[in-house]
Amino acid sequence: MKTAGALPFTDDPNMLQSPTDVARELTYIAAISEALREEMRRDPNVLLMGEDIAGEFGGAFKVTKGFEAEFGARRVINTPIAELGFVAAATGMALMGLRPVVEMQFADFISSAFDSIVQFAATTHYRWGGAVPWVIRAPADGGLRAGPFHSQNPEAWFVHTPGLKVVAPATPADAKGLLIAAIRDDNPVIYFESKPLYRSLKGHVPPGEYIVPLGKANLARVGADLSIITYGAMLHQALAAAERLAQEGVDAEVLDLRSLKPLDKEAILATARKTGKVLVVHAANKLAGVGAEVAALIAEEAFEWLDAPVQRMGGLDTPIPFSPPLEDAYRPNAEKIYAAARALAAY
Amino acid sequence: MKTAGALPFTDDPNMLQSPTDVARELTYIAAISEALREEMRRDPNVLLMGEDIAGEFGGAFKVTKGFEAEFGARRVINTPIAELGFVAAATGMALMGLRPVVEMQFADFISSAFDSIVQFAATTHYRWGGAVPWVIRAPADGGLRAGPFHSQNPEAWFVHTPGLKVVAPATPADAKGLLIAAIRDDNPVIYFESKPLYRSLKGHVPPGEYIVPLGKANLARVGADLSIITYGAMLHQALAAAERLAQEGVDAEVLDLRSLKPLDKEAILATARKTGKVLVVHAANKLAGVGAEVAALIAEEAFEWLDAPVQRMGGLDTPIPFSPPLEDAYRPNAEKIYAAARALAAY
Amino acid sequence: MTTSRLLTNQQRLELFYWMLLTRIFDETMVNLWKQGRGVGGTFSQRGHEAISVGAAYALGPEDVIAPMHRDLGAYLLRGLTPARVFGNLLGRADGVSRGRDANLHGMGDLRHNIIGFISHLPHSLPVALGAAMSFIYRNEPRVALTFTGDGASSAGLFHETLNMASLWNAPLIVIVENNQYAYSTPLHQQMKVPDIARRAEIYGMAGVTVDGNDVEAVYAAVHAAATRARGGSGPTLIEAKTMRMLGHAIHDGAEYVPKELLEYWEGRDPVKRYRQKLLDEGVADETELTEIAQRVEVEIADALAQAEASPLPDPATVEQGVYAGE
Amino acid sequence: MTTSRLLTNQQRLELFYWMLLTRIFDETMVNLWKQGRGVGGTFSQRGHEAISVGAAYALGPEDVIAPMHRDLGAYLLRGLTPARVFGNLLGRADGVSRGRDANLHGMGDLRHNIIGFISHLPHSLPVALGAAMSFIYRNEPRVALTFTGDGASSAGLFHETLNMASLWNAPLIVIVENNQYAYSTPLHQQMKVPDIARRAEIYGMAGVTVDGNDVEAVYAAVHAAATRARGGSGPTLIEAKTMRMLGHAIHDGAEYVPKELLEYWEGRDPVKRYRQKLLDEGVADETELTEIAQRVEVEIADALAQAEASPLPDPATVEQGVYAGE
Ligand SMILES: Cc1ncc(C[n+]2csc(CCOP(=O)(O)OP(=O)(O)O)c2C)c(N)n1
Ligand SMILES: Cc1ncc(C[n+]2csc(CCOP(=O)(O)OP(=O)(O)O)c2C)c(N)n1
Ligand SMILES: [Mg+2]
Ligand SMILES: [Mg+2]
Repeated sequence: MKTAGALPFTDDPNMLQSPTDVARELTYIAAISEALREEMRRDPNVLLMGEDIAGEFGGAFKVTKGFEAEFGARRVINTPIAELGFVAAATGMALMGLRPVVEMQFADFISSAFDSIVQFAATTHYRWGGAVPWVIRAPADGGLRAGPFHSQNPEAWFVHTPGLKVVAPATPADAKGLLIAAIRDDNPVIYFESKPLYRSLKGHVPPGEYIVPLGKANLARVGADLSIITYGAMLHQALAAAERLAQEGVDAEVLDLRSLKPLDKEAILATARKTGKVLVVHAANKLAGVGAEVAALIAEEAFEWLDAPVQRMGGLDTPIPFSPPLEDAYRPNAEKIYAAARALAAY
Repeated sequence: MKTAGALPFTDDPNMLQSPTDVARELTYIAAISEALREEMRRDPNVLLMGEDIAGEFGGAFKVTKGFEAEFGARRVINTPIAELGFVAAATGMALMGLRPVVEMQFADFISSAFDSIVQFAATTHYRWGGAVPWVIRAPADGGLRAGPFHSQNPEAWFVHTPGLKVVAPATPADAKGLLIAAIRDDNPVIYFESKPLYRSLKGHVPPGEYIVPLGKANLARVGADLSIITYGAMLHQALAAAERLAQEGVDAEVLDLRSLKPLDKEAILATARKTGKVLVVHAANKLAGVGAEVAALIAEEAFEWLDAPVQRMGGLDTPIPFSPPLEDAYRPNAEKIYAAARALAAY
Repeated sequence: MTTSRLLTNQQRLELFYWMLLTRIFDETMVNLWKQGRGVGGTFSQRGHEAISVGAAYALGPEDVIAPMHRDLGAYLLRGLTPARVFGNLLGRADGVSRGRDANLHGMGDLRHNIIGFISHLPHSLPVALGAAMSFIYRNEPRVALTFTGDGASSAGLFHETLNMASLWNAPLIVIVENNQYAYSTPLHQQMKVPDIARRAEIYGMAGVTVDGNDVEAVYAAVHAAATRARGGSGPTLIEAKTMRMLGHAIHDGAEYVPKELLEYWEGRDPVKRYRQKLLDEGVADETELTEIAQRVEVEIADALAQAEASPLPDPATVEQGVYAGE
Repeated sequence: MTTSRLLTNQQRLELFYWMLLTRIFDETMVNLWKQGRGVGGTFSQRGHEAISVGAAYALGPEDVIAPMHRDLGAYLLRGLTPARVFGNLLGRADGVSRGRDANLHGMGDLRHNIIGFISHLPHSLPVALGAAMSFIYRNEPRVALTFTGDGASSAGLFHETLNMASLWNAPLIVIVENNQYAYSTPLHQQMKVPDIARRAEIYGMAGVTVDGNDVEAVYAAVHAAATRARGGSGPTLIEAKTMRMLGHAIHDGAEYVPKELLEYWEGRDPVKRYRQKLLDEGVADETELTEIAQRVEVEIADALAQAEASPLPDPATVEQGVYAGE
């Protein structure tokens, strides 16, 4: 793990195989490709759809480069620009027992497919029992000077929608393990990838079948003085902040949610009750974001244990600005987390 | 006001005109029609768009019955079934200085227009200064045995989206006053109507120009023991619960949010600090709903004043079921609010 | 009216049976609601019998069908019993959606290869396309058929679906039930060119217009389209011209529809017309047809009684079934 | 190539100036990015000069224009100075979007009757339709023009917009820049019938195909469409056939495009071709055209220098401007 101060992200035995395995490091994006490739080899019902994913091109971020050559055009389908239609078509395929993995070119464009996701795919099993085992891969997140339409973190819309599952891996291992779990899950799962981690983050990724169960958070750093609850790219900012806090004698616990729907209520309440001070951080705008649910949950069910108000940090309530000084002002980072956590510790 | 126990909903001088005015009662839906009619008479830039709104038919709920006869087809435009396209067209009209008021046939179909609302209308002013003064009227809410697609309360999606304003009137007077304010606002405003109140709720509505400013909550009932914060149809359930609590000596304060974006932070914190015990209630599903933001806000900024955990009550995390026993189990009501508030008071 | 060489007399009587079953179900349902015994709102399909029945009859049980809110006939023909459908309308525990979804929504059942409907129009189209794509994927000789309205044809998904269906040569049949109105809005307020089948051209796919009140014409068009699709020749857009004979939904008096229009179409009533044709062509005599009608009446009455006697769902189950496999 | 009777020689030189300004801006921008002096990503419009310039030139300043990501020429011609556009690309405080939006997105300015672009395709279409509807509403003889790509024509909004535009007889012009590719996806993976202008028929509106590398042809088509629209004859769909000459965006090497295709279109380069035509027809001589080129070079160099010297936005302003009137 390249991030300063990261402790082992799991004590899962799968992660502690032979010494060569432990040495095997992949980038976050390579871990995604590996999960897709392995699942496609394993299960002939898994197929890919999306804009520009086929051929040697292999998608805007090259996640599926070479896939068409290995799996054929039948299983790697380039779509026209029609997110609503092709996500809905994936729902139809899924109802017939296939397991489509649909790539949004950017998570920002998931709003174009929103209607079919929240109304059709999310409600079908409850209404009449049809299972919709698709995955939407959504390259999300900012910090890359990509402007308001290539930087979004739209997870809150989907966490609020009954019938969906939502995950947001923060490490290469989780990127692989959660994607495999998502593909095998019988429900529609939205899988938010963090673009800033794609090639900047390397870490150990277990070879072969490696599953991180949906709905389980990961205690990324054990600490006693306060808890930072976060997910996605902000995990690494939180860990860096924790490292700096440690130098000042403040021992922060860091919980990586990994799954946003279902939330790991138990892990959230456990860390809140343990430290009594919580800072919830995400890159998405704070207002009515996922952090509001986490904070409200803690306020509701860990009230007696709290030694300070639950704090939240997120993006501002503005579209995501393009220009570097504006985007930096918009977006949480290690520095801001450090400052907020320090104040919280001193509360 | 027909609801048991409702105190005067405002101390605004506009509401206390001549005795005949005070006697003037309108249904919630008539108040909406009146606001539209008066604004159309006042401002030639105000126009209406939507499915089936024209002619003698006047829309699925007849809100605009007779409008085409008075204002002409130019200002009362029947649209094809193309929510995404016609909402976006309203954005174009608004950019040219018109003030379109767009009717969704049901709030549930706003997801079909979602993409243009959250990406185009919401971001335009921030990005390049274009003002988008439209209003979307969205007949929302359930309890009417209308099933998962004619009962939704999708406000949380929009409250999370920067650049929008969101209101949800609970009384005939507010229905009028907030709609006029929304039409005159220079920004995109989503106006959630509560269908169950349409014809069941009557109340005083000031004649003529009556504006309820966006962003201001209303203290619907003054109390000392605990606060119920709510909006829309649930206000009346909360007031009924408060009445019953009063009989048992529990004095509940009831805050009607009215505006969901911007939230009236001051009023929320004031009641939370005053009573120290808060129950947040809405008909929309609880998980990551607007109530999460309200609860998180209180947990963050009124922590020192809290005598009990902030409680939330909302719909279940399921699509809204059709069958009466299921819908009743899904949906908050006075009985459930009463029980939760009683437990909270006893905390 | 076409005279079919595709159909045996036995089959033609079956078509009549299904149309009549649909009609009587519908009339019974409308009465139920008028008597205040309904739950929520519901849609009549009166006038649409030939389309839903003719189309569904032309498919095999292995084919997938995604009907809309006027396709009662297709649901029944594909295996949803009248009791289960009444149960759905009345929110009963053994209704098709177990009380989850309203009226003719949510009546999916993959044992019968039926994909349930959602309100949002025309969302069944691309989902049916996906089903059709799964047949290509698995190299199965099945087709998917879906229905939509003239009104819904203005929505973007209509275009997205037809474009991809043609591009991918999907074994998909899309039937547009052009019934002159979308709720209160007549065709000329929806589109300039009301011949919806013509749109097929620009996608490079087959497009056909049929008399939507002629069950054998509908059958023949769907049969041909299905044969073509199974042969690898791709999708077909079928426009069936008809008329919505009652209001949009039961609460709607439809005062906006000119009387003469209804009178014209009443003269083309698909059920009466087919009955007469069967008599004229000697397929059956009055006695036989009356017998079918009696059988249908009993079936529907029994189904309604069964549904009304069946329990409402247990509120304790309200959170069950949101997720598969849990 | 058409020889225009619509245009004076002076106007033809202006067209040339705007095309060259666009080309040189574009080349300068591409170099800037290759040198690592850019911010974020950006799009080249190389090959699209005739479309954006020819179309924008055919309108009056009162007409509304909603360009897309390859319409640099239209933005410039309609009054955004090269310095403001460079400022936008570089995230400067005095860029068109004040550092809010990236590359050619968000470059709206109602003082110039320009509606800014969002990424989501093809969302400018219905918004431009709304602008056109406002002209009907106020009985103004203005038109709205918008651009979209071949790729974006597969999205539902394309259909919704054209249907409503024709139905409502809106003074709207939609130009499809059919440049053979949507990102890496060639036309034949997007649609079966690549003649997009043909779609106009099914909406009952005018449809025209033009050579998108012939600025006067584009001008003439838009001029005719605008005249028709102002006369109350409704919308026009114009398909301009062209070729995207560089990658989708600057990071994209476009290895997926066959060399021969690029060579073919290089021979039809809109700027070089028009230059030659002006010479051939004696509109100007080498000296005059070289003078224009020198003027353009200076203008662009000055603009870039100005933009690079201008300040980035103050982070304290980040929350300003989300809402109008506040
Ligand atoms: C996206 C969407 N918008 C609005 C509605 C409300 N609505 C239900 S049916 C209907 C009219 C449908 O007309 P058409 O497609 O012609 O079918 P018909 O009812 O005439 O059979 C409308 C507007 C809807 N269901 N979906
Ligand atoms: C709804 C949506 N989906 C995906 C994208 C990502 N994207 C940006 S440009 C582009 C290709 C556009 O092709 P075309 O419309 O032909 O325009 P061109 O770039 O060729 O000029 C894609 C897929 C987008 N902008 N919007
Ligand atoms: Mg219809
Ligand atoms: Mg293109």
